[in-house]
Amino acid sequence: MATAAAAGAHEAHEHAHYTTTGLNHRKIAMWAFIGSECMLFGSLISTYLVYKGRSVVGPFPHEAWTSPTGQVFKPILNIPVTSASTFVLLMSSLFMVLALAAVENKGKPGYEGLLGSSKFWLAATAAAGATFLGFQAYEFTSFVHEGLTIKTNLFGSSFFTLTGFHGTHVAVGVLWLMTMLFIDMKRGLQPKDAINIDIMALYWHFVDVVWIIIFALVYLIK
Amino acid sequence: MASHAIPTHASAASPSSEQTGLWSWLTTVDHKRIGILYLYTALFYLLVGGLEALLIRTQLAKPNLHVVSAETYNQLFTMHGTTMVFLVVMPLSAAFFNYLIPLQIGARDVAFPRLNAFSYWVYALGGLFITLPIFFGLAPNGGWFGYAPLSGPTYGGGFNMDFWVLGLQILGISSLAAAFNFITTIINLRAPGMTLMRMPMFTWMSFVVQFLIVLAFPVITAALFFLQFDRFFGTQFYEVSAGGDPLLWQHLFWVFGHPEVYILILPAFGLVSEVLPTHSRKPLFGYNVMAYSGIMIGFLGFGVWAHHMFAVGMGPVADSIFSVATMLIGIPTGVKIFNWIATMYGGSLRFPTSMKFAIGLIAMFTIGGISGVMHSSPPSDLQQTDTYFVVAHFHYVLYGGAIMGIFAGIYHYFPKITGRFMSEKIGSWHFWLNFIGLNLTFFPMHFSGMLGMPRRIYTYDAGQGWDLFNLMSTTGTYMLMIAGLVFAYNFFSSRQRGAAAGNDPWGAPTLEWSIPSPPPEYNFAQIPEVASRYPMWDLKAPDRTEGIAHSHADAATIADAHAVPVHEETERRSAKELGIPMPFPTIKPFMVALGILILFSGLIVLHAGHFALAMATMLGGAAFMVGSLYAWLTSPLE
Amino acid sequence: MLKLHLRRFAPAAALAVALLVLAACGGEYPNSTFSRHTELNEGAVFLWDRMMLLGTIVFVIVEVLLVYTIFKFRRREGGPGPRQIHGNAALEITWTAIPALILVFIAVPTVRTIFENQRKAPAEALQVEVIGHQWWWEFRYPQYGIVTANELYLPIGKTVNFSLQTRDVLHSFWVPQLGGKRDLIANKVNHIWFTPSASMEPTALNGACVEYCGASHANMRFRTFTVTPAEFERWAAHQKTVAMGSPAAIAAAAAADSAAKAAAKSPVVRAASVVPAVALAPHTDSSSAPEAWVFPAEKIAAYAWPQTPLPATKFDEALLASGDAATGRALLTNPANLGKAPCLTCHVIKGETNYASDDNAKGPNLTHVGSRHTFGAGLYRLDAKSLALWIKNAPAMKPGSQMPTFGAGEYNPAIKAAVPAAAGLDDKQIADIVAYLRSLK
Amino acid sequence: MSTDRVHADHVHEHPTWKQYKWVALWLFIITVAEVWAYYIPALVNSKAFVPSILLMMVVKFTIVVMFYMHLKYDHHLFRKLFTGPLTIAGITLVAFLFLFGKL
Ligand code: HEA
Ligand code: HEA
Ligand code: HEC
Ligand code: CUA
Ligand SMILES: [Cu+2]
Repeated sequence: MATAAAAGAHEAHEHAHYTTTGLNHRKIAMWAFIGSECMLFGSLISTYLVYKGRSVVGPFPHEAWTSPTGQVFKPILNIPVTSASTFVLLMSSLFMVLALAAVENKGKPGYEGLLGSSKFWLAATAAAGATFLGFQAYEFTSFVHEGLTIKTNLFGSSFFTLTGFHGTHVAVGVLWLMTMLFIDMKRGLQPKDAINIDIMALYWHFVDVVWIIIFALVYLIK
Repeated sequence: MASHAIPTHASAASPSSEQTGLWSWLTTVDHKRIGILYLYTALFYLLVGGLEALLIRTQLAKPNLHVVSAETYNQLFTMHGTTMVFLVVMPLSAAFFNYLIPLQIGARDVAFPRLNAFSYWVYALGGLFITLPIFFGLAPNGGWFGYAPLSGPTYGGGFNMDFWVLGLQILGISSLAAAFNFITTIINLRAPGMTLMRMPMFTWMSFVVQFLIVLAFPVITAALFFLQFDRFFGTQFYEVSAGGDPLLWQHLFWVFGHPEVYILILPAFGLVSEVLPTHSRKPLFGYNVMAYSGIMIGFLGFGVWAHHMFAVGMGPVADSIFSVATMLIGIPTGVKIFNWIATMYGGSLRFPTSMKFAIGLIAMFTIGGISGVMHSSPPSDLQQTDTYFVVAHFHYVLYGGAIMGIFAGIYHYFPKITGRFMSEKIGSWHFWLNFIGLNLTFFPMHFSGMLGMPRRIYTYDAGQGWDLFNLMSTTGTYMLMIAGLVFAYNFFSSRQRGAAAGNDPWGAPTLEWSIPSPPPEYNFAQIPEVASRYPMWDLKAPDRTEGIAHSHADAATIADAHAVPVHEETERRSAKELGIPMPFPTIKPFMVALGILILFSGLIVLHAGHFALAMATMLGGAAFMVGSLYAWLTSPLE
Repeated sequence: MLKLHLRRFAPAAALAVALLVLAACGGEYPNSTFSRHTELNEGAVFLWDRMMLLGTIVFVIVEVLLVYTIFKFRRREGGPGPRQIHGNAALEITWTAIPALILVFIAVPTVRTIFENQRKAPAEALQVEVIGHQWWWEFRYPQYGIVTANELYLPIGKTVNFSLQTRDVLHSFWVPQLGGKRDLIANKVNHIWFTPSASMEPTALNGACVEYCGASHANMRFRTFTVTPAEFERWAAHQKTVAMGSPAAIAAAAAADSAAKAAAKSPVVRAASVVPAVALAPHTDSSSAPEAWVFPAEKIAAYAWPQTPLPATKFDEALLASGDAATGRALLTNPANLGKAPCLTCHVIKGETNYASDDNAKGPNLTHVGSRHTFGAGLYRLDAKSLALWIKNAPAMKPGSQMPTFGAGEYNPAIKAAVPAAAGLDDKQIADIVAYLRSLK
Repeated sequence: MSTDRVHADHVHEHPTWKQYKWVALWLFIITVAEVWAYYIPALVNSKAFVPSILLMMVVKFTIVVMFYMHLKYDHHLFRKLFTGPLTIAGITLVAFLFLFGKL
């Protein structure tokens, strides 16, 4: 699906052509895509919640558990680390809007210097996204060390699938950001390019919004 | 397929050389040619699905027959259902979306022409992926709704269901990509003056369908991912021993599955809503209500899925809610039926084949709808579910509804697509054979079902009181096969020798009839400015549209689009002469689709146990896909 | 154009005719869902009748309007042009409101019936556990300590509460004449209950699995015998003992002790607990032994006798007459023969040394297999020849069957090769086993 | 091809820098509150915990969508394209929780 959405880029020939609403083709398609993603993540989250508490063996998210060998393990979710990564992702959304503003207002007063530079904010957003992915990689590996893999139990299967899908979305977003950054460095993004950043920003914020839900439903609620 | 050349007689300008030949079809981004590709491919699969049905029915002609083995039979009905739903009816609808939507809304193309080609190629390759295994006895065998755990690794360990899981995943990509495309097209490429409430009814119903796809397919995508991970990566989603719940699969599947049945029927409803007014010489009765009822059907369609699960023991509260919600859908659907009849009432009716099929849909769909309502009452449905009564219900709505509607559409639009008429005489034969055959096949199934015959059985015992009904059904199927062959003959011979049709052979009201048949690549030399729902009747039969609101688009919009009042375009000049920029043909969408296919095939290799080869295939496929995608995205459209 | 007229109405006419036929000779339709044998089905039939009536009215109205319109408004040369009407609010409201009203008349009794059917079963109901296996049925009567397969006995006039489970994939339990079906779902226990009406004749009914469950889904059938309560008690009393007249029973007769007798009589024995059945005493003393009552074969109507054709598997039928039950028993029960005849690793025969328990047995309980009328999940008549062919090569008789091939030289699909002559059973041995199985009355 | 039509979506006014930062601050504060709540055992064990987490989640969600995705300022069409599916997804999720006995 990500392919489908990405395929929209450069696809439309709205530049020279009449459109009914005056809106950008790709922006409409992106919103439709986001609507579709609501159902995808809705299904993934539903599954996670339905299976919550139904695993036959540990580890569990919020409960301590005893392995067959008698070892006692603590609940597996690491709230402090995830809070930090949540914070990073939230801030990336701020960087993203600032990048958009910088492109839209390129050359206008108040948009000079580093804080008015779209390159800086694009890079910052991508870096925040990558940091989030780093946190996720850390989380996944430590879970595996504690004995939770995607095969262990229903919790493992639904947790890794849900957060893995989200992580994949972030990764696609980071690639997209870096592509835009690359273009910006090569030829400099102008206000007329803002629509491209706008569309990318929609995607990015949506991925952030999904995390807001996952963080609350998966990590915080016991 | 390559042999399909646009007939040259219809116009002075013959298609330029780059428009023929295999390569031109592989690289085309013209929505009309893509529509034609969809049409041919889906008709081919109709034949395949029909042959599967024929084998099924031959096996069931008499008790205790042994034409095919149990295992083959199970593959046959699974593939029959899967083929008919995903490779026949949806793509036939897509053929019409592609061909008609831009023409009906006065656009030169869809919003994303290359994405459009991509959708087709994903469908074509995905169709092969899921169909070819039948020649090796490896076709999917878990039923078209693939209930876990039978479809999971523990009880369905062979390759069979691999092809199903992956195949549906591939086909989902195609449908979703197309849906985003058409949503954008309909929102954003309507000609000046064409408000939403002036769109032709087919476009309206298609619009609703795109939303159903956008909302329903992600759900099955998730469900299939779980199954796919279970099968290939050892997750436990549907693993019974790990506490997995088979009902999760069922709920997810039917959250998709029920909207899916409206995805199948609404385009047919749309086509019929084009045919009836044309041949009644009267506008569609209750246009607004027709549009809103389509939206209602789509919306309610998301709240009834569990009526497929009345036997699983959901408890009385859930049973009641889903039962009543299901019944509600009868209301907007009934509204459509009555409005169609009212459209004809008082009209001046003509009965070309398309009209016969459209009327046939009204008559037959009603039967299927009523048996649907009978299913919606759980205590009664418990005696019907998983029997031939259900099989009767859904073939009346699918064959008597969707397929009949699509045939109506084919006969109606054949002149537009090819510039020639189909033979009415043979068409009449086709209709009557079809009509009788359909009732002979499916009506007796009501009886065999209520008399206790379960579905999905490859054989049954003598003396159960089912013999006569089964023999009738089988006889009817042979009749349907003959009808199908009559149609095929009509189709191909008319394409070669049919009488020439002009712009507007039927006296129809909408924009697609204002341009030559077949339409030039750019569709409209000048974008028409629309002042009412029935622009062509405004032009040619103004008395028919008197009572309908007319208004004009604002001058700025018209200027934007260089729009001119609706007129018939008879001249045929090339896009270059007219200075209309056309998108370049490109192979890249095909290559991306191919990359996806290779990527998914890697999983089959993985299941076969060749880890290194599997990784190589998947990485290779992914690299090929991403590379082609970047090439596509960085090359200019036109 | 008359032909068009007729054809439109053909379905309606066919429906009417067929319904008449149905009413006239119910006997021809042994699996009809329109019977009124249980309160469960009363409700279903009531709803059906109402929907049939309303549905027919809707159908007739639609089709009459349609046909009338087609004929009335055909295009005529020189006729008046169409009257241009584009809509009518009153009409739209009418044809929204009337169907809505009709649906109220369906919805209200539907909801009422749903809640009625899904009440808790009365506490005194007969409990039956239905356990689905690929592809056969296990029936347990926990109140009696009975475990049996593929043949279900129900007392007339008594409420039966079924609890439904599966050991593998999903199945669905259905006796069309007695009422609606209920699915067997992994990790879930489902329930359905009904009362075969007191006015019902003792009779044999067909049942089937109606959820697709793999290769032999079509072959997962069963028989239900509705019997009088007295007959049921006799059947049950016998079923919970070991088989009468079998070599095992005769051998054990001498060792019978009264303590065991008491155990056998205690009415509530969990099915699982009867596995080490050696503790159970056989009843040889005719005064206290329950009579071996089963549903009489001559009362079973033709439709309930399976007619599945036998496969072409060769068998020396002459041997069947001379099969020796005691030899057959030795083959099954002597641990030395486990390699050749591992029957008791998958089947339980009460009174013998079993290697499986009722809870993990892969195949049907065979304690009283000789007293059954059919086997293989209702697929074959239980006679010597069919049984012999079955033991020789079950997968050839039932696609995918989990019961392996035992006949020497027979092709075994599970290992994709023929059973080696030395490892397999020859026809003589099979004949002996058949004799033993048939003695397990 | 008048440009003001083609770029109609841009004539809508956007939130300003200042607003963006306020929004970020609010998001940060709510997130802190969420995590804080998680560490108050008395709250976690009370009935109010789940609703309060859900409430904070919804507020954050709305803020991001309204301001960062500027749905508040953009064409009404986008709002429909988003809220429609979101509603259906929400209803479906709740229905699932009900059907699987979680509600
Ligand atoms: C094109 C596809 C299509 C359509 C349009 C429908 C339409 C409907 N379907 Fe059907 N259905 C299927 C395809 C379709 N179905 C398939 C494929 C299956 C089986 C899946 C499987 O198991 O493999 C199925 C199964 C199915 C079931 C599950 C049965 C079971 O397995 O036990 C149910 C249960 O409620 C049901 C109900 C309905 C209802 C109420 C409608 C309604 O939308 C019908 C509404 C129409 C009318 C009612 C007629 C016109 C109305 C009037 C003239 C007004 C007056 C009428 C009244 C007041 C009654 N359908
Ligand atoms: C749109 C969907 C659709 C259509 C059109 C059909 C069409 C037919 N179906 Fe089927 N069917 C399903 C969808 C459909 N079906 C589904 C979803 C199932 C459930 C599967 C499952 O349980 O998993 C099913 C199951 C099903 C069963 C039950 C199997 C079982 O439970 O064991 C049976 C049995 O009779 C059957 C029969 C038929 C018959 C005789 C036709 C006939 O109408 C077919 C007639 C058509 C032809 C004979 C082809 C004619 C040829 C042409 C028109 C060629 C034209 C070509 C060119 C111009 C190139 N179908
Ligand atoms: C691997 C397990 C297994 C072994 C070993 C096995 N069986 Fe079976 N048996 C089954 C299964 C499973 C069935 C049910 C098959 C079906 O109906 O699909 C069955 C069914 C039967 C039936 C029919 C019972 C009924 O009421 O339907 C008989 C009789 C039978 N077996 C006899 C034997 C004999 C005799 C042997 C030894 C020679 C034997 N079985 C060995 C698994 C086994
Ligand atoms: Cu068991 Cu079908
Ligand atoms: Cu449905």
